[in-house]
Amino acid sequence: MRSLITSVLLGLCCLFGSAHAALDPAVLQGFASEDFGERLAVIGQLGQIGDEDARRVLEALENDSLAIGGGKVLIYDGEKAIDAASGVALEAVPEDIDTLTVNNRMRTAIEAAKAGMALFSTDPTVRLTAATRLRDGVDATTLPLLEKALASEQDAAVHEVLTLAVSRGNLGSGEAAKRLSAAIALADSGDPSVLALLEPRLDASVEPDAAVRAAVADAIRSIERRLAVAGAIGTVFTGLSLGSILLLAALGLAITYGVMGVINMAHGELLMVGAYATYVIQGLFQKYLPGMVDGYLLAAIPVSFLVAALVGVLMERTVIRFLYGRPLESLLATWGLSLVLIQTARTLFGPQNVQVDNPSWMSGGIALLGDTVLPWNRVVIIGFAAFVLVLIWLMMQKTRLGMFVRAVTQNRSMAGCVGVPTARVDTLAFAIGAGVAGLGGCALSQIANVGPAMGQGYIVDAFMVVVVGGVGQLAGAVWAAMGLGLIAKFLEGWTGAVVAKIVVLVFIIVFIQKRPQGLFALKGRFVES
Amino acid sequence: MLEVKDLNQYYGGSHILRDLSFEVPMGKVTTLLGRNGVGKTTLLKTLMGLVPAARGSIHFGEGGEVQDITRAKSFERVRAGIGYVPQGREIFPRLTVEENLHMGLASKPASTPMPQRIFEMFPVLRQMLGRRGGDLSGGQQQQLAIGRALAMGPRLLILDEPTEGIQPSIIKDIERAIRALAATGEMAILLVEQYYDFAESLADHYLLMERGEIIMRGEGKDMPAHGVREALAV
Amino acid sequence: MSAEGGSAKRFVLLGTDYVYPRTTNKILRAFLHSKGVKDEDIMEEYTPFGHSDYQTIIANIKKFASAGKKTAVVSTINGDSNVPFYKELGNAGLKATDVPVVAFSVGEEELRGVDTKPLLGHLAAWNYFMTIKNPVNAAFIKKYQDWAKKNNVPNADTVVTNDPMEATYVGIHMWAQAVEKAKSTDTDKVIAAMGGQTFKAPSGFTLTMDKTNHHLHKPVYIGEVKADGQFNVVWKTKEPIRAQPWSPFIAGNESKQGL
Amino acid sequence: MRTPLTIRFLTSMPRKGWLALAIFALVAWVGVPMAHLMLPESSPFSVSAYTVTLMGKILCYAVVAVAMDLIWGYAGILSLGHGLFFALGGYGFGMYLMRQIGTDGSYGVNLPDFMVFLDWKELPWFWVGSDSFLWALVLVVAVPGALAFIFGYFAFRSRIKGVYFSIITQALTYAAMLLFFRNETGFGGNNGFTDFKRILGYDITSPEMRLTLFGLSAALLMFVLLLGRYLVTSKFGRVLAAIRDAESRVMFIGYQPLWYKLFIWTLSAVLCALAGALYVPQVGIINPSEMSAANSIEIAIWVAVGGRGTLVGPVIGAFIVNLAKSFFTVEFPEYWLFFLGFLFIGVTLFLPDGVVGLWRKLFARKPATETESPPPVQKPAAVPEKDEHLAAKGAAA
Amino acid sequence: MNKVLDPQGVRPEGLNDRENWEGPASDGHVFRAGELDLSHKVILYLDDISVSFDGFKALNKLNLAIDAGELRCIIGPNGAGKTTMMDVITGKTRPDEGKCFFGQTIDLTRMTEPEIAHAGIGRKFQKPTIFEHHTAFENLELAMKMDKRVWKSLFAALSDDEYDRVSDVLRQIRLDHEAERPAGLLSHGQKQWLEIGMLLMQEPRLLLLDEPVAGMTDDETERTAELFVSLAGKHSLVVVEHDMSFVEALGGLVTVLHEGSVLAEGDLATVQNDQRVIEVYLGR
Repeated sequence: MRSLITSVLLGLCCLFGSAHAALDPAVLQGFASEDFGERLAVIGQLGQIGDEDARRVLEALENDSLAIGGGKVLIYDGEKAIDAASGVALEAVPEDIDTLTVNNRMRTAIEAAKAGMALFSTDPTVRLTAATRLRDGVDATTLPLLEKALASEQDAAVHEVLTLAVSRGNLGSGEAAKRLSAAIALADSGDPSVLALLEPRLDASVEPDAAVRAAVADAIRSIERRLAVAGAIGTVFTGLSLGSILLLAALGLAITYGVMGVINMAHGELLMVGAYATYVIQGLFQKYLPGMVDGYLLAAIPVSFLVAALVGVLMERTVIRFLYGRPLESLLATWGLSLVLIQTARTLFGPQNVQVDNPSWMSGGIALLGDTVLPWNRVVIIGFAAFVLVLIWLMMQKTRLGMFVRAVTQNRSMAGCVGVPTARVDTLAFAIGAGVAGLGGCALSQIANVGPAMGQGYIVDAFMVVVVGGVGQLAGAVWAAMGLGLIAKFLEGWTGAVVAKIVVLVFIIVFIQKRPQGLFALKGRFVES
Repeated sequence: MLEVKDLNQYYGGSHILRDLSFEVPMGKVTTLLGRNGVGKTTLLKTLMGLVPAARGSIHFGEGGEVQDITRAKSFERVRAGIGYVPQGREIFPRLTVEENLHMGLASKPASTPMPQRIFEMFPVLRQMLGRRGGDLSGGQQQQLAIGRALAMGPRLLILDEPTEGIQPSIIKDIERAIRALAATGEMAILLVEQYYDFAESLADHYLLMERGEIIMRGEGKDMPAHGVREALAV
Repeated sequence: MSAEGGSAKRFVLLGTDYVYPRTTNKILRAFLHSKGVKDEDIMEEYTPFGHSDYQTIIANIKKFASAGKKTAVVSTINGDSNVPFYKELGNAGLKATDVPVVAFSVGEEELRGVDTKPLLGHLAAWNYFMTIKNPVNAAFIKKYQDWAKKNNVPNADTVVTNDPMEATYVGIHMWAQAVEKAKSTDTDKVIAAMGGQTFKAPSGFTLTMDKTNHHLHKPVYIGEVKADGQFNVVWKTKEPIRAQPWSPFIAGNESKQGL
Repeated sequence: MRTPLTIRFLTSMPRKGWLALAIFALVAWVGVPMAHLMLPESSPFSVSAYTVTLMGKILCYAVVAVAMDLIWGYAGILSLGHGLFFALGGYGFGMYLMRQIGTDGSYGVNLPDFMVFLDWKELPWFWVGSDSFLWALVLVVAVPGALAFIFGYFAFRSRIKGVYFSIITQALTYAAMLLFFRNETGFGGNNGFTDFKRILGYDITSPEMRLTLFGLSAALLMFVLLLGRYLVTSKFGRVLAAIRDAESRVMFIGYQPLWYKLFIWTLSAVLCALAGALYVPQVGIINPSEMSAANSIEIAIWVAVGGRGTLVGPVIGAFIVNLAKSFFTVEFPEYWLFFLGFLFIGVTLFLPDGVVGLWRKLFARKPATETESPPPVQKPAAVPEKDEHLAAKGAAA
Repeated sequence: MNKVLDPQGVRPEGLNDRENWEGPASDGHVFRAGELDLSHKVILYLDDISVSFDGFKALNKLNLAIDAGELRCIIGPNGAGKTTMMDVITGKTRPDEGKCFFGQTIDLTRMTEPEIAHAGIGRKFQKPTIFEHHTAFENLELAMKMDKRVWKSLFAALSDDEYDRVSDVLRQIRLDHEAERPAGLLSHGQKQWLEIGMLLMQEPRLLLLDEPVAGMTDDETERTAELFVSLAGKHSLVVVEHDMSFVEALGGLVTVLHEGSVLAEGDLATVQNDQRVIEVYLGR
């Protein structure tokens, strides 16, 4: 494999700057072979040719649109066919057309070929991607190309990547000075694979020069330190991410249970309602606004809130309002509601999970040092959790309805006696809680399964967060969610996921024994009554 | 303004209110006196719709716009114009003083301004606007409770033992406030008390309750003559 | 391990914690040992049913893979957990070209609930794929799609066939043949008639039931995930292979190879 | 009141009750075995193996329901963790059943199959002695009992009650389920125990064994009912009801509610475990899904349907719900969840005292005497008194 | 047996700080829970008790000593800390600081409610708390002084003596005709009496009574006063009450609480003439 890339790049080196020729159809004929080796050779040749025609063919191959038909290699998009060699459209699509299969090995070769070409692109971002791509596979033979690129490189970021790439190559150089400067340069790397290159060089039989050995040791220490920092950041991030998911799952409950005192076992199903609402909106966008599919999620946010809130209103009006003050009964009745909701979802959408896609702007991630990647969907969800939190805070603290809700919570009959329609406020408050759960569901649809029983998986966690945080305390819920998320993730690092979860649950049980009121207990006389 | 007819109420098998009938006229202070446990608070709870009336009727209003509120919900009664200062104040402990006062406007549109009269009456409330209701002293809470009831400009103000557990200086303030409110002539006031001197000094009319019945009634100025103090003292 | 398969030298055996993944990985580990792979190059990890937070595991895989040798993941993750797993995999930037994942229990049906973009190029091993081109399969797919439409199965227009369905289809037909041969539905008689039954299956081969162990001789396909949730067959056996209920790679099974 | 214990026990139940019990015993121990063994299948009175097993299973459920009622109906503590104790009892006896398989498993080794595929060479320490029937019985009682005792001690000592208690029992059960799902835990992971062959050397699938297990289930139910009867009519029962109604008063007159709650809680757990131990050989499998939250909550609905705070109610409820489940899951599987869901809602809204309460209301000649079966605390008020809402929250907080 | 350490796990200073104790240091007395030492005539001693909720000082360095056999009335406006004081004595609330001793040796701040009840302190709540689903007889039976452990309750049967004792108290509180009615159906006044009866069944050394005559008829109030007066001497009583005529009828020492500490103490007349008391309470 490595030798393949090498040959591609060497070819490129020789050809660089020479006049470019049209593609020879004979070169492409290799694709018709059943033998993957021959196909790989063609890719290599195309890389050496390195012109626009070659690039077009490689891209077609990558996109599954290169085909063999009528004895020719064609670019075929399902409707019309273009001769791959000449770029001329065929009048008729041959009958026996068959798309070429690409496997991972070929994909790797294509990428290498393209990266080689891109190393001398005019666009610095393209060069950066190419340099990054080539960095990991560098060896003595690819070195000259990279050195050449490095020499002419102006862009600082690309320069840095190329320096690291060249240094990796130079590590095996015969000149001690080159090795030394390479080792020093590599100290700036955050790539764990560099460690694998450096470590053997600590051995005197491999690395005779003591100065180089010392530099290598320094480099290893520096890289390890950097990796440790990146690893810690990564763990904290995953903890926060899990915490924000717990928080989103629990925030609705923090209102319905925490503020209103309703034991809503159907809370998980309100999450599910929000997730299915997101799914439906996605479907509508795909059908009617295919050009704006990436924006479906923004539209789904208010819709999932409203749909879940509506379901909440129905629940409150038909069942829950008759059970205020009877927590154990409301526990059982809402469990019944949850079963009804699950079966309803099953009837409407089928028992299987449905597909909710991340919009493209939520795919991928921010690459930190080394292996640590902060995936966009997680970053977005952490942000979204903060957004929902602020939303609730504003709703509860800054609106009249929020003030009524708090007043009703503190003294229901007196709220009625100053003119608050308490029954309506109950309904609205429950609707808000349900709507917030819907928002949670919308967020969860982006990282987890959407199916009829999805809510069941969150109910225990949601209650744990609210109870640990302290009933009636939004701030408590935030601390509890983040704390539990971080604890779970740090534990998972050395106990595995299941044991971590069990330990967290046991921890919660013990914690509640110690502090039955949760982290943020309400203190004072009015709690007693 | 308020007309109560043949009101009956039961609680856990015992007859608490027996055929109560009385009126609270506009612009006057009507005091209802009686010892602990004669049913005063139950009466007020029935008037506010916190417990449903077993029998009898409650009418509210003047002239052509008298409405039957016997079955109305609490908030509907407030909307009709009844302000209520309950026994034990019952302010919202975790709401700020300002929010507590705004709760008094719950029956009005959101844009209704806070009447400044409240702060003139009880200047301490203005200083305390940002404090939590629960952190106020008993006397301050009582003033807050009255302020809250006055916020929406009630046509009938019901006060349940506003002097209970309050220091004398504040009692004076409250007395002054009630007198001033009555003097405007825009408001009927029903004052429920056990504290005789306070009741006597304010009463235009008085009602004396015993075992769920009104056993004596008359003009406020006749209270000493009718021996109301003695009836309360036992 | 071959150049074709990506020349993987390190392996992550990732599964849901139940019998099938445990047994599979036990055999796999023994097999890898036989190919000279050391224990330190094998990472075995299990998650509970319904596990949905793969952040830590994927970080661990990346760390494991960054040690310089080409790494592949063999996934026996079951059911619902696959969606979060693949989503996380894609978002963490692990592409099939870097760390290919071979799944043993992800088929066309599972991919219906998944956004396949991040999965392109990952692999699955089955005895049948819907994309296999032959008349028997075309008829099989058509029959199922017609049935789904007629019976108002939710999302009937997008139903897919998969390996377990094909297996059931084959099984029922073989049973019917055996019943005809035995001229009885009596269990013992049908069992006796089962061995040696053959059936032209949608997988493109005529399958035979082994006379001794009553397992089917089946072809093996390896497919790559395509953007439409179907599989591109990238490797297949030349002919059906005999099932071995007792893995030859596990010590102690030597005497059972004839079974 | 001043009568000796035995007499008190006998008079604790009206004559009609003893009669009903005798009839039940006769049917279970004589009627069903004869109908199963002697009558030909064609006879309309024949009882099929399926029916015997189904009834045996529901009898076990009924025991669980009564145990749940002792803690919920009489002490006001709603446990969402009784599925755990039931399952632990089942696992305890299941270990014995696994060992009885001997070398008949698919690997032909004297180790349970799941240990073989995990590459375990010998039994882990906690399996030591599990081949002894008596030790299995000890495990069935001791493990759930000890767990309930320790958990209950800390929970009740911290004065955790009401919904809080329900939620942490649910967390406990959930944690246990996750633990048992793990293969490393050593109880067969997701698959649990199955493929049982025999008990005390006798074939587990024989009609005689089936009837024996059925008869034992009936006996256990009768024992539990009698024990329950004794408890709720004793002074202990009165203290328990007093704790349910006004715990602080009970403390101020010098009772330590902790030990009372702990006693009934542990007893209830042990009874559940016994039911679980009888259940497992009858259905032939035990796996961690028995510990799922849904199972434990379903137990509560059996009690609620029948009528809590009565002893016969839970039995009736267990039969109604489980027969309905058998019917629905066969005839209309897609409607089972709707039925169960609406049952949960309907019973809590319209039948707070369950079927027994309904019966009493419809056919009451005299009002139920309070001492016999104190009604549950939280009766629905005729007027929804929403102030309680706050009080309840305060109590929960 | 089931002793729960106080949350701080710190021994209250009182144990090491005996020289500050009123009267001579009693070296002979070893700390023995459950044994009431009245060698200094003081049955209840509160020393600098402070309790605060969320910044609000419910009790502020409260000092109080009740003699054995004394009948003491506590008055004070709402929020003065009367109920909190009772909570501290009965173990429901732990004081932030201060000492609370029953007799010379029993440290109440380290005991649970049932232990305190066993030590000999009975409490009546402001709102009558009785077991509404039990009969009046059963209410008294449950309250009776006896071994209250689980095992005994399982096999408990009333002896003739015990039966008579319940009957006696039923007569004393005039509920002998209502013995078999569920207590929930009794009138308010009867419930108050039943709760007092339960207290008597406990045979406590010290009775804490929070507004015992609230909601009673005059007749009932009068009889209650008679009962309390008759109990004094044998028992010690602490009565919290607003009804001044009732306080007058009891005739003991009166302590006025205000903002969590003692404002005045003395007989009713002295207290009534105290200027500060008039200011905060009577002269409102």
